[in-house]
Amino acid sequence: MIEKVLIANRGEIALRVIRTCKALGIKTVAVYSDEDTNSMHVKQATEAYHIGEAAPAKSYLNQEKILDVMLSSGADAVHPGYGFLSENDDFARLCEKNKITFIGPSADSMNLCGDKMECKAAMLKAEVPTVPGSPGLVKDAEDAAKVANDIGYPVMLKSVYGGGGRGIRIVTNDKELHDGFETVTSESIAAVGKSAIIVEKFLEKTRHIEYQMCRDHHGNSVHLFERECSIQRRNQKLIEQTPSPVVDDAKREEIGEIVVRAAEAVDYTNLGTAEFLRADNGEFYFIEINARLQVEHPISEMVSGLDFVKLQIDIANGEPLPFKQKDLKMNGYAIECRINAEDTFLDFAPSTGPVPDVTIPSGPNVRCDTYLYPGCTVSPFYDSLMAKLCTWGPTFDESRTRMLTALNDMYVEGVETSIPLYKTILNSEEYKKGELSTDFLKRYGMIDKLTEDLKQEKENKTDAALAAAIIHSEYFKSQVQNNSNNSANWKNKLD
Amino acid sequence: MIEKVLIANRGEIALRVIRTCKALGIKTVAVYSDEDTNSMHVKQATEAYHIGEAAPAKSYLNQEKILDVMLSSGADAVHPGYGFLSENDDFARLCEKNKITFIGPSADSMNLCGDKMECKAAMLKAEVPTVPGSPGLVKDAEDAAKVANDIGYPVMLKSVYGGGGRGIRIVTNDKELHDGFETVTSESIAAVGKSAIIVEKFLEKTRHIEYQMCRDHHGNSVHLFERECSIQRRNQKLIEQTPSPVVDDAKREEIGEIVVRAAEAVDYTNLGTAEFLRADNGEFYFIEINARLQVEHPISEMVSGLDFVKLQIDIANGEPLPFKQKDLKMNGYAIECRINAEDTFLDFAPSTGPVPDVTIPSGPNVRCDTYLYPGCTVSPFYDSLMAKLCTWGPTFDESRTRMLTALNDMYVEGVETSIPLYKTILNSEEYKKGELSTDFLKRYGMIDKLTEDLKQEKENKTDAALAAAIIHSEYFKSQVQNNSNNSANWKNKLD
Amino acid sequence: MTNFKIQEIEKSFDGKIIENLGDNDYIIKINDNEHKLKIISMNSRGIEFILNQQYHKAKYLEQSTNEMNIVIDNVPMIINLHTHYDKVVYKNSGGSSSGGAQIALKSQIPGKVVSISVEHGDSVKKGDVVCTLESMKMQVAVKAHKDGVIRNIKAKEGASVAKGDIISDIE
Amino acid sequence: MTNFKIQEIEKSFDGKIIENLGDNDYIIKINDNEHKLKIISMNSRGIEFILNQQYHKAKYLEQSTNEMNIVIDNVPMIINLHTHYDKVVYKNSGGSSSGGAQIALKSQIPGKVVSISVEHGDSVKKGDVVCTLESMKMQVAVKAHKDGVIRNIKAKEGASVAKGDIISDIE
Repeated sequence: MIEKVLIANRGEIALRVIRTCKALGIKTVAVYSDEDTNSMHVKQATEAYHIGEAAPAKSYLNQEKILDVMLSSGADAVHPGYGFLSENDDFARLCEKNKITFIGPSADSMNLCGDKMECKAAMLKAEVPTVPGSPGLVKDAEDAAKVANDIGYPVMLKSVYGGGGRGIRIVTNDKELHDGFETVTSESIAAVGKSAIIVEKFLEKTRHIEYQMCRDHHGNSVHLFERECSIQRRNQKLIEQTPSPVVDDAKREEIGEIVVRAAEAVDYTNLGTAEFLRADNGEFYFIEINARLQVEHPISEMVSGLDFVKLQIDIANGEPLPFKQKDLKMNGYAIECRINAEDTFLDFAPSTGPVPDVTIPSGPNVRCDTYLYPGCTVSPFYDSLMAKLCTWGPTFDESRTRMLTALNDMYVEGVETSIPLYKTILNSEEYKKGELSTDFLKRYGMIDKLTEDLKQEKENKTDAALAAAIIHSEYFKSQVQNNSNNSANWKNKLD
Repeated sequence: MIEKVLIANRGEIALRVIRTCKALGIKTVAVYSDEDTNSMHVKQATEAYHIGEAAPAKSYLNQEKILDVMLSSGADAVHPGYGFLSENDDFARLCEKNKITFIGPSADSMNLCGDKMECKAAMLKAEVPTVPGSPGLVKDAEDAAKVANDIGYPVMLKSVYGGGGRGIRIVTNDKELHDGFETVTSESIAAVGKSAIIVEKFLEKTRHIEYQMCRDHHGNSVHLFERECSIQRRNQKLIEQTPSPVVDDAKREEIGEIVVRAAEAVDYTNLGTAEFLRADNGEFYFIEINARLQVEHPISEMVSGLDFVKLQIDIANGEPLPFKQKDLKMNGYAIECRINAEDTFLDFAPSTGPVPDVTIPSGPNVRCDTYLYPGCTVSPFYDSLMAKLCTWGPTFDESRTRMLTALNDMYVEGVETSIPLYKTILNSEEYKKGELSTDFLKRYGMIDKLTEDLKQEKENKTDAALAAAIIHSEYFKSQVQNNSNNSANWKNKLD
Repeated sequence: MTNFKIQEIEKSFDGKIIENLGDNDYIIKINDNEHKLKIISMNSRGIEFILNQQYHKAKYLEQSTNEMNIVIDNVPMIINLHTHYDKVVYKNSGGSSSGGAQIALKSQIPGKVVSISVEHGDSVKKGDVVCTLESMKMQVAVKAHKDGVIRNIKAKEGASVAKGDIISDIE
Repeated sequence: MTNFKIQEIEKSFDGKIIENLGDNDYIIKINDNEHKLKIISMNSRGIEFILNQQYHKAKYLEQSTNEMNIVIDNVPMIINLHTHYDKVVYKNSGGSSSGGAQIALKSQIPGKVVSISVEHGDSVKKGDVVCTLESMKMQVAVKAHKDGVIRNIKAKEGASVAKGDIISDIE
């Protein structure tokens, strides 16, 4: 039985894991870089160990150092979160060798999932439909161009070590392909130190729909329903929801059965995600397995009533799943908005720095997983996800309006955020009607709509802003004069 | 259709109503007393109107003033919350007369529910079992003593205008009865300006179990399951949970049918609560109807997935209930702890004053409804409930351990709170086993256990406290010397 | 070297910083044990630190020369301290002030005086109700803290009292 | 009387307090309209107030003599102000500073310089990639803000740049 979990991660996901461990009476060990001394996960864990410099390679990716802490702290298990070492089969193997339970799939299964080509082969064998593309790695840009011309542009260049939108480029002709090949290679090397590229047909007006899958060590497999994650920028998810507006009960069951086959095909254990593209004609194509807990897992928790981190720990302890597929029922509608530190108008460029003040929304059916607190810092060394804002409702529209209320309540001082964009999206007719696709932002001109909305918002706030300015300027005038009753009057108001 | 709701209340319940209205796109009008200028409900509402001095009679109970605001703000409905005017049928009638929708039962039904004797008569007619006692009001202490001697001590003296534990005394002999009669009379007069007393058999080792009931204007009635609220002090609820450990599906249905009869017997519309005592032999006795939204409604929301304020508004709009009894299913386990500003060791005496700092727990399956924020004040003019901390889990034990985690995370600086007591209760074997009764605290010596727990907690924190003290004293030493490198070093740490 | 005593804990402790390792790391010594301490942040109102790999947060609420009122990880504690230079004998301070505490009956809550149950010269027993206050819509009895005779009734019906105000003396 | 202009809004406004009603209540006038204003709390960093029965919260972030950077109800706004004593003509300040802004290409984000795509003397068109930065594990292109010729490349591969640092001039 797991009694002490080291969390090999930082930010909101480290906090997420700590919360469940606390509720289960399991001790937690945090690790932190120089940059994170003041971070919440250090404060919330039972113990905290410093592991190195800010750069991930020197800390959160430093397997030897993390192993040292596992051994010296007496942790009997490790939770990798997402990103960093979560899909590194060498690390999973290192844990296995040291008799430390890795909370996730086996190293072999992870290796198979991570090798996009071998994984695709296993899926074909299990009759899981996949996207047309190169039969394996492409040697170089020339080779990639040949495949691209065979299956027809547009195609996607994908580093098999990428993920989360990094190491991916869509190209529409030979010239773009050559440029893209370079970028993908260098991004992949920057992120994980290596690169290997495959080519796949790029389907237009697709939806990104993924299934949560779950399998124990006794061969019991279930799916925990789908999530639609079509609202993206630069191939990275922004807004997720469950259920998908285009998946009904019959479809859910049909694809769910494929998902269970996929989990079995790679002997997957623990929780994972099978990602699909849904073409505009309704066909589903498997794209990959994310062999870890997903960023957007909270919305599935909301509609299933399950604690996924608890489920992961139970499976890692060798317990059989406490339910069968038929026991599981989706309840209501949930939406997640990823609150990123980025400037929508600068092509979503990162925005970093100190956050002197922050307001976290709360209330019934609102959940905000975040590492933010007043006085914290958004670091340029790690990714831009500051908070995951989730809402639930018995109807889609109730979860949507609750999200709008929560977005209005949320405030992060000091950095640019994606909050204004989400308000525009959630208010749009296209979003309300569920007309989603991975090119949603461009297709429906969301950035222009955002510009208009911001202008309107400023106009609505004109009187209030002027009132604040008038009081402020009169206040400073009275401070300068400093000789009237008026001044004394103001002084009473100072804290 | 309701478009603008005036909330004739303050504190957490005003915020609770505002949240749902926001999510539904309904405008809100807050009212506030001098004492509440800086309160959250003023800040969260669409509009806010000052209505008078701090004393409730001069503001939140001032019907004429509130009516003025309803008319001048153009509110088309009023939500009374709980307490204050929520069960005042004169106010409900005033709203009806002015064509403002009162979100609650009709004035006539409320009058019937509020008249404990007439209500009891209606219940007897509807074959709803009630507690033995005086057939009507008792004239004076003599009369009360006669009834008490008939049905046998101990008996309960109850003001028919009381509620929420006020205006109630349990007496075990004629002398106590005479003293108690005085106290109940004066408390009732202090609270609502009038008093009238009934006598009821006091049942020992009882559980307080109540049912949420719900009835629309088309005669559709359902119950929304039970809550057990046995953990009390001074006859006021401290901890509530649902489901009750002694109510199984069959019992739930059996009593549920009685509850529906009770709602029909008084022609109740909107949401309300039918309160029962459960004797140690398993018998249920109806005690009263609370003709309003209950403090502890969030735990029922958690297990039903319904938003009760939305349901209230829908019913007030004349909509039929969107479900039948058979569509409703309880999901999981929920607990509420009422975080009161009170000193457990001073016989739960109120503790008031400024709150410079506060930490509100959050996270999956944790909900905290509160008016607290750093820098707020707990006023002596209003009641001691500062926050309602609720947790949910798929099992009872998961909701219990989540509550313990949340209680550990919560911090309210400046006032004494009931938090330490709740930790002791939730950790006790009796609570874990569900051995509840309204005399739980005394029966199982919880105050003594709390004393021990607090001592143990201090011992556990000794090293950390000393470390903080050492650093602090060295820091001030270095400040005084103010000439060493050490001092410069400290200065870097100052903000 | 400073000597510390924590209220309600039966031991006394010697404590000091024995080494500054730089980068906000220190070694401190409490009685015979050394501990690693890393300061995360600090100002005059509080400190956050990691002690032996465990995070702690303390708030400094009030302090006098030899008493500190702190909240450590949400647990309030009172620490008495003095340096070894002045060999003061601790007095066992049960009440909050000097001898007068034994005579004066103080209100432990703020509230409005609803009724006074005694008169000057009445004999009362410990626990007898002396007066009744109203606060937060509740009636709360102020009870005699000892046997004795009522003198100098300060409370007045209808008036407000603050926490710590004297209701009457009991001699 | 002070004259105000809000960035991105095409109007200018006159505003002043016309009456102090006491108890933190005021009457203010914006252009021709009077408004009731109640101050709930105020200090040099911000204000909470009720304007015509609606609560608002403003933070004062930065201010100079004639520009205020405020956040009103979570909406950031920049307000230019001057009194009627000095009749200054507003300059339409599109960029953040004076004439130099038209030449200097500045980084709009902090990051590490991964590669520089141009050399001194190269001709570029508006939108051409000048250099690539890495931040938060992403590669972000810094693009030419105008057509012109590259001069004075300040960025160095492998070095870090702050937001607002000059990458190069484009003349």
